[in-house]
Amino acid sequence: MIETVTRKRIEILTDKALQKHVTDAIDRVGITGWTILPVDSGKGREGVWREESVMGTDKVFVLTIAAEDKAMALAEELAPMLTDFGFILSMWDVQVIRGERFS
Amino acid sequence: MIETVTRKRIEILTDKALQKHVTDAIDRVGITGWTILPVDSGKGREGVWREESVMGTDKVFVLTIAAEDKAMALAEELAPMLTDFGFILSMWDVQVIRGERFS
Amino acid sequence: MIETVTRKRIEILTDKALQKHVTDAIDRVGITGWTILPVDSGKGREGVWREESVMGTDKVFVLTIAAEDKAMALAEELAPMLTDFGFILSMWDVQVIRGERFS
Amino acid sequence: MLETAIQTFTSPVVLFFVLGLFAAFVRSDLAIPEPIAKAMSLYLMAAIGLKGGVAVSKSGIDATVVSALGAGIVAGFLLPFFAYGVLKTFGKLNRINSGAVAAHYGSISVVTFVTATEILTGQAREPGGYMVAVMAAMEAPAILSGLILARGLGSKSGTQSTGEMLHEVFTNSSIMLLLGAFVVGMIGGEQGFGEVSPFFEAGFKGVLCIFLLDMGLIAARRMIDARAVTWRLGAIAIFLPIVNGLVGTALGVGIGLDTGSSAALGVLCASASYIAVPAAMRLALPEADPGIYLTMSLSITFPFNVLINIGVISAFAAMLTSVNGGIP
Amino acid sequence: MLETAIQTFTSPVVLFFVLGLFAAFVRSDLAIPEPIAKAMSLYLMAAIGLKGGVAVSKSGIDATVVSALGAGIVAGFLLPFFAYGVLKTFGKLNRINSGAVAAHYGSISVVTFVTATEILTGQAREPGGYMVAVMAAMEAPAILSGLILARGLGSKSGTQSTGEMLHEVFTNSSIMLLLGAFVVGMIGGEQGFGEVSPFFEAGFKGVLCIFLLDMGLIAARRMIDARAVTWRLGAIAIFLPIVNGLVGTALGVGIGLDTGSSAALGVLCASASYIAVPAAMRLALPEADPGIYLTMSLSITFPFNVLINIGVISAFAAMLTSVNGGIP
Amino acid sequence: MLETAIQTFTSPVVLFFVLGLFAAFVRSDLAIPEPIAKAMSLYLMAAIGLKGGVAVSKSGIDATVVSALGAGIVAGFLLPFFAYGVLKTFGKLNRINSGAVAAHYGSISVVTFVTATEILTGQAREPGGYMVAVMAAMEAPAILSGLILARGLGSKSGTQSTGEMLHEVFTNSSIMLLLGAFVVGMIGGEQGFGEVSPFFEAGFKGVLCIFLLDMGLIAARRMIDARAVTWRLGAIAIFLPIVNGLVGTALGVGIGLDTGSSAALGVLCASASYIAVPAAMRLALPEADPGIYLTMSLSITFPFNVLINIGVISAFAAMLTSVNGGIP
Ligand SMILES: Nc1ncnc2c1ncn2[C@@H]1O[C@H](COP(=O)(O)O)[C@@H](O)[C@H]1O
Ligand SMILES: Nc1ncnc2c1ncn2[C@@H]1O[C@H](COP(=O)(O)O)[C@@H](O)[C@H]1O
Ligand SMILES: Nc1ncnc2c1ncn2[C@@H]1O[C@H](COP(=O)(O)O)[C@@H](O)[C@H]1O
Ligand code: NA
Ligand code: NA
Ligand code: NA
Repeated sequence: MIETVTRKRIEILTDKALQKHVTDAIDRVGITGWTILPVDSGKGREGVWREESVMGTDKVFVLTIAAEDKAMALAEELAPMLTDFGFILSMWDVQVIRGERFS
Repeated sequence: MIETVTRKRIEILTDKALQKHVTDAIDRVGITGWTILPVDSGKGREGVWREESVMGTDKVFVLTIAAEDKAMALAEELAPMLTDFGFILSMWDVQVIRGERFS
Repeated sequence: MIETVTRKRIEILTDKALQKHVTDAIDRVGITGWTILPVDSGKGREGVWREESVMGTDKVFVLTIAAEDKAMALAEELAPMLTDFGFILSMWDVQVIRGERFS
Repeated sequence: MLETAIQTFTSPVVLFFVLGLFAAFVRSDLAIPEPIAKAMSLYLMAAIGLKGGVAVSKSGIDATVVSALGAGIVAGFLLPFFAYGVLKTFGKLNRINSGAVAAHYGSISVVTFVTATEILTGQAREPGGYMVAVMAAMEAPAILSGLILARGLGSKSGTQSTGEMLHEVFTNSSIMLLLGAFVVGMIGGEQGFGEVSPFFEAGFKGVLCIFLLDMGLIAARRMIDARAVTWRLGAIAIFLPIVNGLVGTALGVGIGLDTGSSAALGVLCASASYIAVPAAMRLALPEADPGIYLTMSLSITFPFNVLINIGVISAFAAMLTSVNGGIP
Repeated sequence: MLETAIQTFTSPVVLFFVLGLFAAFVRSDLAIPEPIAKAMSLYLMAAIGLKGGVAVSKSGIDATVVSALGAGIVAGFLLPFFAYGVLKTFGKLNRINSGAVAAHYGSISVVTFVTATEILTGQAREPGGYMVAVMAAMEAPAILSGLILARGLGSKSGTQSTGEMLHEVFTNSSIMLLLGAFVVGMIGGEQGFGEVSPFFEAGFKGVLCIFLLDMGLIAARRMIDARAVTWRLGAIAIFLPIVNGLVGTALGVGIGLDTGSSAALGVLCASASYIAVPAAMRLALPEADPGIYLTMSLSITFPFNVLINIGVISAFAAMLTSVNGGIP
Repeated sequence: MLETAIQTFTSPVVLFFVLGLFAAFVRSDLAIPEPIAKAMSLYLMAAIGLKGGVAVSKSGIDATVVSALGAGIVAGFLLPFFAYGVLKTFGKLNRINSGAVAAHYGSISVVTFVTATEILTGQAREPGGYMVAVMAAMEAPAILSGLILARGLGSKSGTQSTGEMLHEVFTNSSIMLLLGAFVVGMIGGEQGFGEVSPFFEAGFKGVLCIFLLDMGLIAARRMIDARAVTWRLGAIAIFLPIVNGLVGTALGVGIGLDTGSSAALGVLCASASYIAVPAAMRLALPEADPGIYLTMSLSITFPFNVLINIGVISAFAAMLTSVNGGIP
């Protein structure tokens, strides 16, 4: 049977305008890749947002898979922005194939 | 090291036209936020769908993070719609930072 | 309380042009459904990609929920493509309602 | 008849539709991005709404307009009963599915109407501007009939109360934009329209070409994937538009509409909704199978209407009005 | 005055805006797909940039242009100080929010400007082409004032250094395209523009209609969800555009601009940014509440300007210039 | 020569391309939404297909057309062999990458062709309508050559059989729409085209401006991120379009094409694909590095052709035909 290894998957919901700050942090802690997914709309403490791309206040999902230590380092790195800008970060264990790509 | 707490992450695949029913249910059980992601196409028992936004029969992903009890309450709340409309609901444990936001 | 069962959730990041190869593999191993999510951009060993839909080199997320054995069969089936084309595959356990739909 | 067919098949609008069908059948990956397709459909709604409103601002609302509106509403309400009978007996569908499909055939397809308008105008039989209002009025009644047929009178449908459902129907994006633009056209009139006509008029036919290309792709792809549709249902999807088309045209001539407007009423009756009604049925009759109603209306009836039936209806309208010694 | 109001309310551009407001208030699901809305805003930027550039390529840059630019920059820089005072005292906002909101009212709204240009042109008071350059120049200064007011001089703001922030402001997509197209227009001139005018000129008003439809939807939906905005803030969102509009118009007449250009300067002062400044504030003042500044500028001031204030400013400009015995 | 350069650099189409390059280099966040970019590329395909088809419907298919088609196919097939040699020796690429890059340079870039057509038409050297068919015919042959070079004859490539790959090439969305619209244009002819020309003709240049703006952004951003491209490869990405351009132009003059069509054939040979071929290579030669072939064709050759080489080729074609005493 095919071999899998366990990695952390981290997803961060952030302002599109701040996307580069997040991916820079990912690069900084030495994670080798990330993927951006589009987001439509949402609701949080600050109410509903939607259709905000005209106003440049829309959001994206940043997703990255990494070894546990790097994942924790990333969480640490992003913690201040989470507080300032109301990002959402969640992470969990996943099995991946060819784990060496996500060291 | 930064402190994380465990929450449930729930993802519901639903018709765009029924999105409001789902988010209303989320509000009703007292979960404070949700996020909508776009979906391209899919296949299920009813065959393939795609490019249906012109016909208003397209789908979206609703994603919400909450404490376990509220998550279960939401599943309970949505169960009848799952059966009627063929929604997909899956949930799993995630670690989050600033857990008080997802009570 | 509502009853949930455990299934595997598998997410595959693939070239849009190869999407059909992946969904064919899903069909082949007998999984009954899948859903495609759009992706914006990303970074990996081959550098940053973005705005590539004009060039036909953009990517998508394929997501499918299945019983563990079928999930492993799918991973096995996709392994060669993972190596050739640099797909990303991750999977984890989720709870679902009406588990018979994801056998 | 033959001449009509040739005119139909050399019109770029129809040719692009055929191209879409062809591309899907040879499994090309050609696809119009979804937001663009959606935008084109909004554009078409706004443009025909505006044009209709400007036309009515000039002609005013007279007895013809009122009787056309009345005829359309009555036809929209009654046609599903006939369709239901055929679907239940010959088509062997259950009650829910029969009601759902019947609602589609009583309601209208905007794109079929627009394509017909183009073809009729090319034959010097342009329908009156008020037919846009008739079209809007015909969107909803069939939904009510379909629900009554599927569920019986007064029953609660799906997750929605009837009030919610009516709200949904009258505020759905197509109707909103169509009627809204109609009112804008009525208020702004010829002069206001002049300012925006390069966008809404000059571009219209080109956008319609690309939109029909997309509809061709979607219709054919759905056809290829279709499983739920039997040969009986396929036959009904050809039979209903013929019958409804003839009935509608005769009705139009009967109440004294000109040739083009009668043909347009025929086309409205012949066409089957694949935008507003599927969305409504999905909510109100979730047990009904979209694989049936979408495939029938979109993949069979729609191409049949565009490629053949519009020409037939136009010829029939011409025949009837000339027999009538009536308005050309 | 009344005539102006009627002209305003029979213009399709304004009617589509009202349709958008209406559709949102009756909770229609009408929505313009986001990529289309974004594309329309880029199109409008490119089109007005080009047009302004071509105009300046003909007229050249003279003393009037330079003084209009100077007046715009000074007004953009100073207006926030007045706004800040009102917001802090009467509005009861804290320092951060007062600064953030003030920045919005000192900066400009491109769509308000474009709508005003359409309305003014309809009244034979077309503003000079150089007003596009003035508009571009007024985008940034208020951001600086707002930050100084919110944070004091020299403080580091948010996650960004001042250098980063200035870079952000000057390279943000709207400014880039507006100024870029302006330069393209200047280089290409009348002849180059001729080739592309069917796209950028003939289509302009129609695109503006659909864009305002969308802005109406967005403004009204935000209004419906609004919670953070008190009646005091609502009143300020009406009061500031009136005052700023009169000040700006008087300033324009004072430095010798023609009626249309004076009114345009008034509209620029009266308008509140809801594109460039919110994005900048989100980064530079993350503690400020977007619920306040977006609702005020987008859901109150913007509709007020489009529906009422542009007409008032135009009339005021006409009055002042005729008193002045000046240019019509 | 100089005059040509000035003409090139005051054309709005080219100026918008330069604006895109500039905006990316100053790291502006300017971006055209992806669905819009995709839609514009489909629009351009449909428009040039239609136009070519209408032109051929008038002129008919004569010996010139046939020999131009033949010349294009032969050139498309043979040019990769020369390119391969240069890439493998001077460029130091391995066999797979050399074959993949060679395929790009043998195939064509639609946007380069369209831009050239605009520039040539501005110089009163409009290419014949049949050159669109030549362009379509030149898309695929180089893919075959590239695969033969990379893998040897008869080998199975990537995950696909050769049959699958040919199907992919002939049904890919660009080719489908280009050829489909060509056929629509041939059937519909002048008259059918008249109806849709406001959309497909009047808007063409404006859409091309915005599309080139986007291509400028994409090309420059890829250049900024580029890592895999050495100075040797950079030099080849300039050298190949010069040589191929001269060869193609001479070939055109040799088989008796007019100046504009000869130049167009030169541009087709000079241009490198960055749409159809990258997609095909990704599937057929997954080991080849997209960082190399996309950066070379899109970020170096494409701007070089648009900004400089088209002008050179046009002048060269004019020279050759005047020497030849031939058709202007
Ligand atoms: N519990 C939650 N689950 C999922 N998404 C959330 C949740 N809370 C907030 N969000 C998302 O995060 C965005 C910002 O949240 P906030 O800062 O609380 O307004 C919201 O607009 C949602 O898109
Ligand atoms: N096993 C599955 N994994 C992921 N998505 C699924 C699965 N089954 C169904 N879906 C999605 O749910 C939609 C509706 O499913 P159904 O009601 O079975 O037709 C499909 O079109 C897919 O997008
Ligand atoms: N560690 C990672 N986490 C998330 N996405 C990744 C990761 N590595 C690669 N990717 C995605 O996979 C794509 C291809 O990766 P690669 O083949 O390494 O260039 C990238 O462009 C990213 O979108
Ligand atoms: Na009907
Ligand atoms: Na202002
Ligand atoms: Na070439």
